[in-house]
Amino acid sequence: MIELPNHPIKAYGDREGDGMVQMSFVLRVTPCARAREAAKQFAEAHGLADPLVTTMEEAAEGFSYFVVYGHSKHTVNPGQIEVPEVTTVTMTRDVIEKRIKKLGRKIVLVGACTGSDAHTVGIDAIINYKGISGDKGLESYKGFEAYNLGAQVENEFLIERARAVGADAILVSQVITQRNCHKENGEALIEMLKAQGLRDKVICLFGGPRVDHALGLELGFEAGFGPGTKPSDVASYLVDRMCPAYDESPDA
Amino acid sequence: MIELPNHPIKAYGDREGDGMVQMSFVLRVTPCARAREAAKQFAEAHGLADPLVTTMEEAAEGFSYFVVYGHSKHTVNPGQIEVPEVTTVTMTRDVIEKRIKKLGRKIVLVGACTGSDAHTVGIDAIINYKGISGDKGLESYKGFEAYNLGAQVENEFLIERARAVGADAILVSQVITQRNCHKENGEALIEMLKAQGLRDKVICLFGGPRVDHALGLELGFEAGFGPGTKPSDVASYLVDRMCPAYDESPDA
Amino acid sequence: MAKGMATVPLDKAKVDRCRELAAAVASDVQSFIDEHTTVGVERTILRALGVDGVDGEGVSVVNRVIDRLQTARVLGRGVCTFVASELKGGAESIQDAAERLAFGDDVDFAAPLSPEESRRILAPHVTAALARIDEARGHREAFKATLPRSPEPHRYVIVATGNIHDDALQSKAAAKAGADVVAVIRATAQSLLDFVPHGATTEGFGGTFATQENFRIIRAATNEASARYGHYVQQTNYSSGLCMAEIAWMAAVEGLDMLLNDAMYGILFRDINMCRTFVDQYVSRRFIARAGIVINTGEDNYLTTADAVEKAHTVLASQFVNEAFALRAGLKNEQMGLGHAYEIDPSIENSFLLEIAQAQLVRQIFPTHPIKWMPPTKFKTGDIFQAHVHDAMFSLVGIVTKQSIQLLGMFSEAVHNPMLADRYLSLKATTYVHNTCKNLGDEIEFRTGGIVSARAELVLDEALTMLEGVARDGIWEAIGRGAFGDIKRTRTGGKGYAGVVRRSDNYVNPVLEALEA
Amino acid sequence: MAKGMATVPLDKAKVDRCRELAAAVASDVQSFIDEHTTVGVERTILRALGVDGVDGEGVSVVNRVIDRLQTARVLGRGVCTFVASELKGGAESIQDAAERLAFGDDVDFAAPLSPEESRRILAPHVTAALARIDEARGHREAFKATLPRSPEPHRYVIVATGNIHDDALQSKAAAKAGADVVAVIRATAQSLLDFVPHGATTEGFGGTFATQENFRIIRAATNEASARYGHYVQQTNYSSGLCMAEIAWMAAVEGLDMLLNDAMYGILFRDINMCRTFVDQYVSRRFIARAGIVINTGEDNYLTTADAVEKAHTVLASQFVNEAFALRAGLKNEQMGLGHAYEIDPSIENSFLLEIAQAQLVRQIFPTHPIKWMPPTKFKTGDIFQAHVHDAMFSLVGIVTKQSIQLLGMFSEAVHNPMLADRYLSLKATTYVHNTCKNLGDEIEFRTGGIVSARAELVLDEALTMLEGVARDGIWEAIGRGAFGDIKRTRTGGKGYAGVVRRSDNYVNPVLEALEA
Ligand code: B12
Ligand code: B12
Ligand SMILES: Cc1ncc(COP(=O)(O)O)c(C=O)c1O
Ligand SMILES: Cc1ncc(COP(=O)(O)O)c(C=O)c1O
Repeated sequence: MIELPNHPIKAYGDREGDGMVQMSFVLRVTPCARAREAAKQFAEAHGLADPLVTTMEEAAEGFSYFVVYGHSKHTVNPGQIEVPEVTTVTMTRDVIEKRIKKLGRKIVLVGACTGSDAHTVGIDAIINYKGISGDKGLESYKGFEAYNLGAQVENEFLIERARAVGADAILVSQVITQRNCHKENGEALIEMLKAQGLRDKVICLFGGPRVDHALGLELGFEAGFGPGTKPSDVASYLVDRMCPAYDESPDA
Repeated sequence: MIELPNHPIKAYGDREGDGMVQMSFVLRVTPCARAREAAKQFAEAHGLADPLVTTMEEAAEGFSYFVVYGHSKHTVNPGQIEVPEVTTVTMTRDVIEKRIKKLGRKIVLVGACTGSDAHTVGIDAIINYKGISGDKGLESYKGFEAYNLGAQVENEFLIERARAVGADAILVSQVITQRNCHKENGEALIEMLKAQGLRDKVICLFGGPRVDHALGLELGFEAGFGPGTKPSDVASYLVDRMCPAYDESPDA
Repeated sequence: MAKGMATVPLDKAKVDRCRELAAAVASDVQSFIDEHTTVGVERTILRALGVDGVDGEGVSVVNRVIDRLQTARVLGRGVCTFVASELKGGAESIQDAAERLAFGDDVDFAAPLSPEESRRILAPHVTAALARIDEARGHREAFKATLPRSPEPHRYVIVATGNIHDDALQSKAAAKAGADVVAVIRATAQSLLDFVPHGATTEGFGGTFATQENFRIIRAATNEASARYGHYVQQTNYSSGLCMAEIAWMAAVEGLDMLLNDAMYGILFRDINMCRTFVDQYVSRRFIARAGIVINTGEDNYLTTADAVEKAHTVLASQFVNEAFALRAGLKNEQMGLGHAYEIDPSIENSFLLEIAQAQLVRQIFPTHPIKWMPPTKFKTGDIFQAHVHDAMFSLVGIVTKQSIQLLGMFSEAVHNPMLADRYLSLKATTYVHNTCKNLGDEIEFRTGGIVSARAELVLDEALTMLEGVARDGIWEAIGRGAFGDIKRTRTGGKGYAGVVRRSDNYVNPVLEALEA
Repeated sequence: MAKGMATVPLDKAKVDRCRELAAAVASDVQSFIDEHTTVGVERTILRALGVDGVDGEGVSVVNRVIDRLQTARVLGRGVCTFVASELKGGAESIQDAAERLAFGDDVDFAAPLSPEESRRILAPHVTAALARIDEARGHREAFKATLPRSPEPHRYVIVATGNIHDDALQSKAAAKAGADVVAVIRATAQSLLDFVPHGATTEGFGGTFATQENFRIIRAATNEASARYGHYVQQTNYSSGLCMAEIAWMAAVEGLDMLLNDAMYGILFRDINMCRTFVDQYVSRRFIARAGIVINTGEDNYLTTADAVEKAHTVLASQFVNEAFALRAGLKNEQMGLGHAYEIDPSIENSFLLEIAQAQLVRQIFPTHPIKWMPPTKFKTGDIFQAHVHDAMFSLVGIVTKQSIQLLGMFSEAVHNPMLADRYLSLKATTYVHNTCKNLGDEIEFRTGGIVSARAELVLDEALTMLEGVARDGIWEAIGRGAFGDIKRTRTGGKGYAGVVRRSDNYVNPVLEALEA
């Protein structure tokens, strides 16, 4: 685990403890000396000492845009923070294939971008052969049998397909997050699986640009994957959960 | 006076009351899930609800740079803010000249960028013939006799010159503000003038990019002028204070 | 295209060949189009004739009518004949006729009128329908003529609060900050709705519903801003999805200037059935043509799913196809805002040169088209500072290669729909880049045999090869194998297929006929 | 200069004429220089011979010595003869000799030694002095050779916390983020101090004091970072102000790579006396030449006080003058980082074209000089987002016109000295622009007769006219009438004039002689 300071720290501008932070915001005021002062007081309300309003411009009639720098009095103690993290160490393709071989069958999975979300690039990157940044997708492994259902897939349909192919895992991608619709979609799937008595039979993975492991857990998934996830990360996670341990000896 | 809302307002993202603000800062943490959470909590400490950490990058070994958006719970009431403002309405060259004529003599002034500050562009813009953005400097008026002493002028020397030329006004520019050296330099001048019994005999104007009227007053000057000041603003201010009122009738 | 600008070498014969191939592709599809109608098309015709309003459950009358005819399996004759029949049967007005068709107990689904008779009965209404469009166009053009035209590239921004009244405010703000075009982005899933919502709306995910009332509200706001800030601000919306034709008509009568409208976008990016889309796009474009609206095609989207270096030629090939379809729907070159985008991975060495090459190539191939230049989106991250610079480089290509319409990049692209300040800063930065580099494109030449020239030649060659394949297999097949945007669709798959109806022999549609005349 | 790059037309005859005129100007001043010394020069010689340390009040021994000689009005003979005399009189070492001169009760100000004898006595010490410089240079170059060279433009950033230990941290951070050059900005008023502070310092307004110990600390940090991140990071400081020669020596022995050093900056921007500056710059450059250090001249500053469009030619004229002075001090072209800047009002239409013209012109006129390209500063406001874009356009000119060294713009320019994040983001954006446009300069040509070409021709013409005036009147006069940066200075005005001393007939300075050999 990466070591983080275990004491309250301030923001770092260019000297330890200077607490420098930058803010920008719009207030419904026309630019003038009082508007500038309002911005200053607004910044102070956030805990910024000696805020410097570096710009005040009329972004629209009756609205001013401000940039402020100030010395934040706030601290945070990173050492005291605990957040769930996926701990599986990503394995090589070779190890992944070998471990699935030990399982004696392919790992079957279905994936989709659900609800009204049409952003497939993320789930495609994980599942499709092409992969992302040179890391080939799950389709490229001999050990995986992967079904990518694409975009705008309803939870019902997703479960139906999962059942039909006998999926070991369901991969859900959610990109649109407005008013937390991604959370609702995700939770609904889990509820539906539970209602159908399927929850224990599949591993559920949640992913998307605003997703992290904590959110995945919160919504009832086994794991959550965020920006920068590689197919090999997901492959390793599944292998780690499903396949017998891998014996390092050459002829294992 | 520009009308500002006279009730507590929140920041405006794209809907009334959404309170959206943007922050950026550096924390002494290596990027990881806990570091991201630390940034989130740090933002929350400032009063941001649901902060979204949109970027976390390793800006240096052991330091992460963050951008955060969040809904600030803070408000400010612009209508309740009072700040001193220079109220002189800027006059035309014609009016300025005519009113000085009424005074019966030229207005004499000395200006300088004082202390170790070498930023003359601002004071030059006000005094020198060339002016700024098409607004010619005080030297360009028949009614002013202006002496620009330039950069790095010691307060003693400035006062000495003011006395020598019988100045009506002293114009001080301060651009460097590190550790408030501008305030110290400004205050010191006023003290020195007082000590020499000269304070009442001259109008003292303070100016610079971090100066406003309030600061000018705070330091004991008659007025403070900030970014965007034009020579005609300064001319008008001096005329307004020193010259008999101007009779609008054509042959006044 | 301005004289004296930097050019890339262009083999005119190859360009001509591409156009020929695209024409063949479009002609093939046109014969399908001419034999079909859709629920969307028929609803549009009803609206054009003057039908409006919703029932007690908030369902549009036009939907009620068409659904009923569809259920009765008589839609293949076209709604017009039924309307005419009701009028003949005593309906007081078109609206009354439609309401009878929607809710009446005694609708005669056998519809005894001949096409000729239907045409005759509807003739004055068809005239009125067209007059309404022409009048809206006239008003718009007259007002526009009173204001100075902004220099190109036109700066195009989106507003998307979900609330039309907030959108109106944002739109005025954008106008003040220099926007030449304001688009109201639609709510996330509207394109999949097989009806157009009604009235002013104040809630929507990721955008605001396209409704006729919303069009009115935002148009009024933009006109107000145009007058106030002294430059004409164009208003834009989306003629796309299952209701593309209806929205085209709404835009036509509400005086919009532009519409996102693409012959294939719905198929590829919304998984809308291709038969449906091809028919709908045709009819939508007939209205668009009449209204003098500029379309914006969606080729930029390809580069969000496919690689922008490898698949650059698919954008060009698709532009030829979109052009061919548009021509068949009566659009003028000056109405074709063909889309393309700055979407190459910014970490690629000399990627800027490839972007310039593509933009310049498109500019030269479509010299009189109001080309639409789209910003980087895919490689934007939450580092808003870096994103702002990324957009600046994009703007630079826009001015150097003299793009006509530039959708402004937003530094918050990877974060949220643009907020007031984001748009303001984007307009400010873009205006700076366009102004500081105003004549840069006239100043430089690209070295023969250089990276830019070679890239332009390669892309054209690849587009030609691709179009040969598409023409050979037909577009249905080509889409089937993922030729565009790496996305595969089947002829009978996708949403809205049930709404496609084969025209019967006595199909009649005097509105469309008039538009086609 | 790389082959095949875009060029502006260049009249070689005019360029040659400019060089001739600048040479005449420099020669005129050189005769003055050769007849004078200064307190700064003599302190430098003492340091070079090995004198170090401060007295109980923290005053440097070298200052004590020189002040004493100056008070005794014997400095015109040069400090060397007095040192030699002390050595002859029993001093155990150079340091001992200096301390006797500084604090001794029985200094013989009559200094009976002949120049020849002084030279003879000091000969081994002079050899050691030069060896020390050569050794530092050797070390630096050897280490540098172990690491890959970064592509040009080199990315140059400043650190300026005031605390050398924080600077070291920032410097490593910059190296990790890709910086090729790190400069430690000096405390605000150091250039006006007639002494160099001693030891490590942790407080300073607007920058960190240039002290020998600070140089050591930061050089070690940068070397560590170079090794760690696998690319050589150059270290820079300021040989400027009243102690320019002493700092040049310190940099030479502490292995710095570059120095801000200009023949006229102190005169114009620090109101340092011109006689003093001319003499000091010459001696400083003799050390710089020997150490293989690259200078950065300060013509960029002109455009902060004068208008960048109207006075562009003054930058070019001054570059010719700086070059002429540098040649006279033994510098090679490869050591002359002539400065210029992107300072045109960004609201001016086509200002980017003017910037390109100037940068390209300078590049072509000084093809083998490591030209230093300075960022916009004057028109930066506190709108950090806009400032970041402004800097991106500046970086673009840097890569297109193949500048050698690029000082990175900072979006916080109008706000504060750069912080960690500011520098990181600037490096990120610059790296993006340089990489995405890597070969753009090789790809384009400027149209004959276009805005860029015409501008380049105009600027050269104006520079030539200006140099004719300067050569006619002499530089003293020219500065007197505000030829450079719109700033007027008089020959005997300004700071440090009292420290200028006419060399007596028996002046002796074997260190300088050795450097000149
Ligand atoms: C490409 C794109 C589109 C394309 C999508 C094409 C397609 N077939 O996917 C098109 C043009 C069609 C599109 C349309 C729209 N989009 Co869009 N789009 C984007 C864009 C530019 C990039 C997204 C992307 O492809 N990222 C690259 C992939 C690789 O990253 P990723 O999704 O994060 O995936 C990685 C990880 O998260 C993870 N992962 C993701 N899913 C999963 C699942 C599992 C199981 C696992 C293990 C891992 C995993 O692994 C992946 C690889 O590392 C973003 C802006 C941006 N730069 O982020 C906007 C964005 C996502 N879009 C947005 C919006 C609003 C829309 C529209 C609604 C706009 C409108 N009103 O018309 C429409 C409608 C779409 C709809 N209904 O879904 C918003 C969303 C705002 C929000 N947070 O809610 C964004 C942020 C843009 C914005 N600022 O407004 N869009
Ligand atoms: C130009 C400039 C220089 C030039 C100055 C040349 C000259 N002769 O003036 C040079 C290159 C020499 C220079 C040097 C330095 N500079 Co400087 N410089 C700037 C720069 C780029 C622009 C300032 C400027 O000219 N603005 C334009 C004028 C017109 O605006 P203004 O001063 O605000 O004036 C207007 C109003 O304020 C008002 N006004 C001003 N004075 C007065 C007076 C009166 C009486 C009235 C009525 C009105 C008035 O009217 C004016 C017209 O509207 C700023 C960055 C920036 N973009 O702001 C940095 C900046 C001011 N410099 C800075 C620094 C640190 C330095 C150095 C110390 C750096 C170093 N360590 O070497 C040196 C040393 C200078 C010294 N000792 O003073 C910092 C100051 C930080 C701070 N707030 O303390 C800045 C902000 C840059 C930065 N980010 O680090 N600099
Ligand atoms: C042609 C076209 N239609 C529509 C859209 C918008 O998507 P939606 O389908 O949500 O309206 C786009 C997006 O860029 C587009 O290019
Ligand atoms: C040649 C030169 N010396 C010095 C400086 C810095 O100023 P100071 O005089 O404070 O060292 C500059 C600033 O750009 C410069 O160009």
